[in-house]
Amino acid sequence: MLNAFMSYLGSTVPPGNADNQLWALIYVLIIFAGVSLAVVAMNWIERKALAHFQIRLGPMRVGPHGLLQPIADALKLMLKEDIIPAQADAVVFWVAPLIGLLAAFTVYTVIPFGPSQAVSDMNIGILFMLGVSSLGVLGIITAGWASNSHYPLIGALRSSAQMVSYEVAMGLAIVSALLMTSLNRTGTGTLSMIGIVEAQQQQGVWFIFKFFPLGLIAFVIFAIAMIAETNRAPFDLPEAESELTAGFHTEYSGLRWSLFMLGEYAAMIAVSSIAVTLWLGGWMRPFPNLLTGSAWDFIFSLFPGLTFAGLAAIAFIGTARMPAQAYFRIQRIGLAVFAALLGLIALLLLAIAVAGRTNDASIAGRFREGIDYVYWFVLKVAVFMYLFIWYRATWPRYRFDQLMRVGWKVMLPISLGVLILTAIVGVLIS
Amino acid sequence: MNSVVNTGAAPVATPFFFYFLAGAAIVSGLLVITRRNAVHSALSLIVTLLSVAGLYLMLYAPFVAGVQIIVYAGGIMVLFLFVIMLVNIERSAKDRQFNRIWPVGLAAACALLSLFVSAFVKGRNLFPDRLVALQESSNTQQIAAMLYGEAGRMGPYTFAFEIASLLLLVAILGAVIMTKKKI
Amino acid sequence: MAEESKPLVPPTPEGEKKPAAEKPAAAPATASPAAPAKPPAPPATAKPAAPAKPTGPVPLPWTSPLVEKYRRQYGSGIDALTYLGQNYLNVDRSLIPDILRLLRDEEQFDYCVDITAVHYPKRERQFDVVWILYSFPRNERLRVKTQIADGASIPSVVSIWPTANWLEREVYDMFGIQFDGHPDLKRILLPDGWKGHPLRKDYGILQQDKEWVQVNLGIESGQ
Amino acid sequence: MKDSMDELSNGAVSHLDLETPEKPYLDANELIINMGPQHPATHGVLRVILKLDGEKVLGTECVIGYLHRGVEKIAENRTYTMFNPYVDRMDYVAAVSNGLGYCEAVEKLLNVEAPPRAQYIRVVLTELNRIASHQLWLGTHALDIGAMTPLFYTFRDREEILKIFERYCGARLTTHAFRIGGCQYETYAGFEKDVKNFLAFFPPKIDEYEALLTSNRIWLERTKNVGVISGKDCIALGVTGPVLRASGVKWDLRKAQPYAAYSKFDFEIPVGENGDTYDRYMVRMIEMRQSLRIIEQAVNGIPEGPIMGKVPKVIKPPVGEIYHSIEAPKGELGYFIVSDGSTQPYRVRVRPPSFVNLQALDIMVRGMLVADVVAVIGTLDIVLGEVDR
Repeated sequence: MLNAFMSYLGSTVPPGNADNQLWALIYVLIIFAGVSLAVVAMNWIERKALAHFQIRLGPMRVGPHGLLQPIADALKLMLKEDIIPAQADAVVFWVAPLIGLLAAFTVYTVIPFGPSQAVSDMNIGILFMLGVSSLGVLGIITAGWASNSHYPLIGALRSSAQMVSYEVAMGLAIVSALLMTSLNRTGTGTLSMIGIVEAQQQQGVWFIFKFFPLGLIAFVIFAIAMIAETNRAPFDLPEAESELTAGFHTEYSGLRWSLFMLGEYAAMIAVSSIAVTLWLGGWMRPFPNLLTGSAWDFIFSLFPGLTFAGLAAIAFIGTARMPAQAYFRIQRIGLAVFAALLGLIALLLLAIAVAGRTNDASIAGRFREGIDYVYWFVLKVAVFMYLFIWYRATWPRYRFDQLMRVGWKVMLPISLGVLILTAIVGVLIS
Repeated sequence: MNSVVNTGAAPVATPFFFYFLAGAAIVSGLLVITRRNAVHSALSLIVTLLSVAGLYLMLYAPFVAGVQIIVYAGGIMVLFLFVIMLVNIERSAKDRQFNRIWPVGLAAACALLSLFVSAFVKGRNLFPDRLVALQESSNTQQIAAMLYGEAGRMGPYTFAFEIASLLLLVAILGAVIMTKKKI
Repeated sequence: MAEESKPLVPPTPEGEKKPAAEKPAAAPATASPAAPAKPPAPPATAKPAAPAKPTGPVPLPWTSPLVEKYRRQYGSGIDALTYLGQNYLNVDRSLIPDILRLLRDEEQFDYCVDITAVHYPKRERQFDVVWILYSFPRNERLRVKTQIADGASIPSVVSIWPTANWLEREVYDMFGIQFDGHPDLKRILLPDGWKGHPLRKDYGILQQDKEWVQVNLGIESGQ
Repeated sequence: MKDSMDELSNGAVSHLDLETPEKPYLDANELIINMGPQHPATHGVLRVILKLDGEKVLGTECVIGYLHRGVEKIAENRTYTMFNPYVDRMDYVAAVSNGLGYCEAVEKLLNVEAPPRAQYIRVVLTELNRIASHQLWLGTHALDIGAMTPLFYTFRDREEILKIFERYCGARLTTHAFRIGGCQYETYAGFEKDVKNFLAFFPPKIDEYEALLTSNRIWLERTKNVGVISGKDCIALGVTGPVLRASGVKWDLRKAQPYAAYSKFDFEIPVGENGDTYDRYMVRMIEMRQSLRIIEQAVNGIPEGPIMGKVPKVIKPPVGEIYHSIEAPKGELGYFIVSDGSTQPYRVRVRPPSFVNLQALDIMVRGMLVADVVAVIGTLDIVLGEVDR
């Protein structure tokens, strides 16, 4: 059994395409758990980062520096009374959060964390992702309608108009990136997510820098549209707190509400992954074509371990800086254990990097390679996640007509122009 | 139905998925026309469209499946729901869904069914016995060749495609003129 | 008219003493004798002292071109006084809409600061209605007062100063004074079903409170 | 509701330019939305009934009174001194201003004046309070428009003012800082130093707020041409304070009819041009800076002397009535006090700026969007404690 798995680790095709449904299923579970964990972590990071933007501490009570806060939140949400309003359409009310959640998680089946670290390499990967993520809006609409209340209804109307509008600009920006994949000898591009990253590798440039500044503009359009798609500030009109109390999920509480949140954060990670895949070279480490050779490979493979070592160091410093009072003793111990855990992970990663430095065919080598891919991918996605928080702390909210105007009158023409220019430049060059 | 020849991956439980998707499409299709609540009908229609998209996938037409999801389930149905949500559901739910011309509708449905059956029976030898194994990776390209042509030649549907897009443009302009008093 | 209202406007100590004296009499009548003994106590002690010191500044007659002009026009219906440097007109009720409109249109009193009322239950015309006006061009304040009887109505000035809308509603809410021609005269601060008008001097707070707790909480008294 | 609005738009207020939004072309049902009294952006327990066409506001009706405590009735059952703390509870974010208005009104009725030292201390504290009030307004206003962070910045800096209040009189919010005839307390040792520290501390903080908002594109789009009201309409509706000044009327009671020691200080009245939300924002931001100017002059010139004027132990004004108003952070705050010669006021009428300003909400949001309603409620800077009293 172990050997079977290990053989798949070394396989060059994604699990779904590797003729082994069991392995694909396990992979799906791993990704599901990983994304859920990422959402939980994101929850904590957002609260802490937002708090620090706003000169406050954020959660500090549950666990050292509030580390256990997400768990406490999850428990609270699960134990809360599940309320379905009397006048609501119960079935639709019940289904709505699931639609959003399913749509957000289904996208992950095509996201490549590495050349073979994906559930499947679908031929129409990016198209599939666009389609599925466009289904997410159905969850919001049905939630807003089923609540049978005015605020959710207005929130739902806003979100459907918003998502449909921004999908257009988003799609055009994606197409201009897809055009770039066809700049090869055969002249055929690809819709496959893995193919897109490999095209960037072949052309030796991230698409964000391709045909400068065309790639950059397309990327910026996508980066704006993806905030609108995930209903985050400054485009968080569907749930605009100060206007619509909570928008489409005003009537939701407890577990159902947390499903919406889970879906929202999962969608955030998903769209960030798409941006990374399309423009930022996906799983590739910086300069894979320039800084070649096993020495460079080794240096870059140290990064995951060093990152965790850095995190462990921060945690240790935090432990040392805790007030030396009896009240904080448990928190101190907890933070120290957490730091030690991070340190252990760092050691493990470094050990793998060192063990796998020579032989790429060995198990350690495969592990090292896989960790490398996932690390760089996650790092790039994490930058986007941080940006999401930063935007939220900085900007006021757009008004609905302004949002529409930006979507249709600014983003759409620009993305169309970029698409046409990209096509022209591409034809001229090839 | 397990007649699909495959080059790369071996699909799992193909008959199961076929019957599952077909059943889902039929049941939800029936729900579309029987539900009194328009939103429920629309949601059922979305299930139908998704099931059909699944069937396209089984026919090795992933591009069509993807477009089906994006355009119909994601785009058009959202707009449908958008409109339906504003309709007074309570009133429309009370209206009789099957009005007096239902015999005409039934007759039309029967005629259509018999047309399908006769086409299937008479043209039996026109349908391939088994699906030709399509190169999955070239599916998208083949569609492009059909629609836009290849290597300087017009494809068989280029003209129709362009005409259709012109028609849509006219529809867009019409919608703008209808809703805006002054442009 | 003027002779009748004149003694009422700068309320004489005698006239003023009565409401104060009336209060302790009214409260025990409405509330239980034991509980409300305290609140009315201070006025009871203050009462003998009040008439003993009728000193202090007295409202003086006030003349100005403005007053002369309107007095010529309307005769004795207008009484102009000044107290502590603040001018006010005491106007007969029948002249109210005209005077106020002229004050805005001719004298540039373009800003109606406030509308309020004062209740003197012992008087024949129980209510003083007060308009506090201000003129931006003249940087000058002016109060216009009139006296009306309980149940009598008074013309609304919403058409003169739109700001009067809510202010008149509040006066109606608190005193029960009707404003004729007000677009939407209903209670503003108190709930629609409220009984009585609280700023009238004969409004029993304790009585009202007791009734409320008896009906809504089912207890004898909340005090 | 409909009747009242029709009345408003026809004849009754003919000189007010009340434009009725054009009828929707497609037949759409009007949506009635009940905003409040439990709503994150209504600054308390304001309830606004919105009549919407889609997102467009066709009309509003304010339902107020949820916080009504009968302050005016309470006054009739308390002595003049006993009533003094109650006024702090009206506009609870500008308690010092409330107290100043009340004390000055009673002093006027008594025909006494507070000694110069008290006057200066009053000015310092009142202007500090104006800054605190504007800070609270800025934070909540920005939060309503979706910018979370300024709220925390303003609260951090407001803390410095509240600390001064706390050291001066022991209370942070409902200060009860003044007495009839002067000040409640002599300044504590280091009062002047604290105030001067604040004078040095605060200007960079205003710059910080402005860096976040003033030239922020989204902020500009959300506030420019939103909730426009002309100076004429402001006057007709009795709107005062920064809202009036942002509409181009240069009128500030501190200059027009100076009270306390304001005539001795040199400061400017900021005036806007368009009367939109952005102008009101700018006017208040400049007002904070001007308040700093006043505080600086006042704190440097606090004279020596007593802090209490010659006021009898038992306050018993002669029979008469008085109206006195001051420029509170939100507009003209007036007290109309009728005395019957006893120790209790016969009638105290408060002319609350928030109450009168709130009336302008309807014409400011007609034809705008739901999001603008929130912005306009924020920009009017109402405190429900004062609206409902």
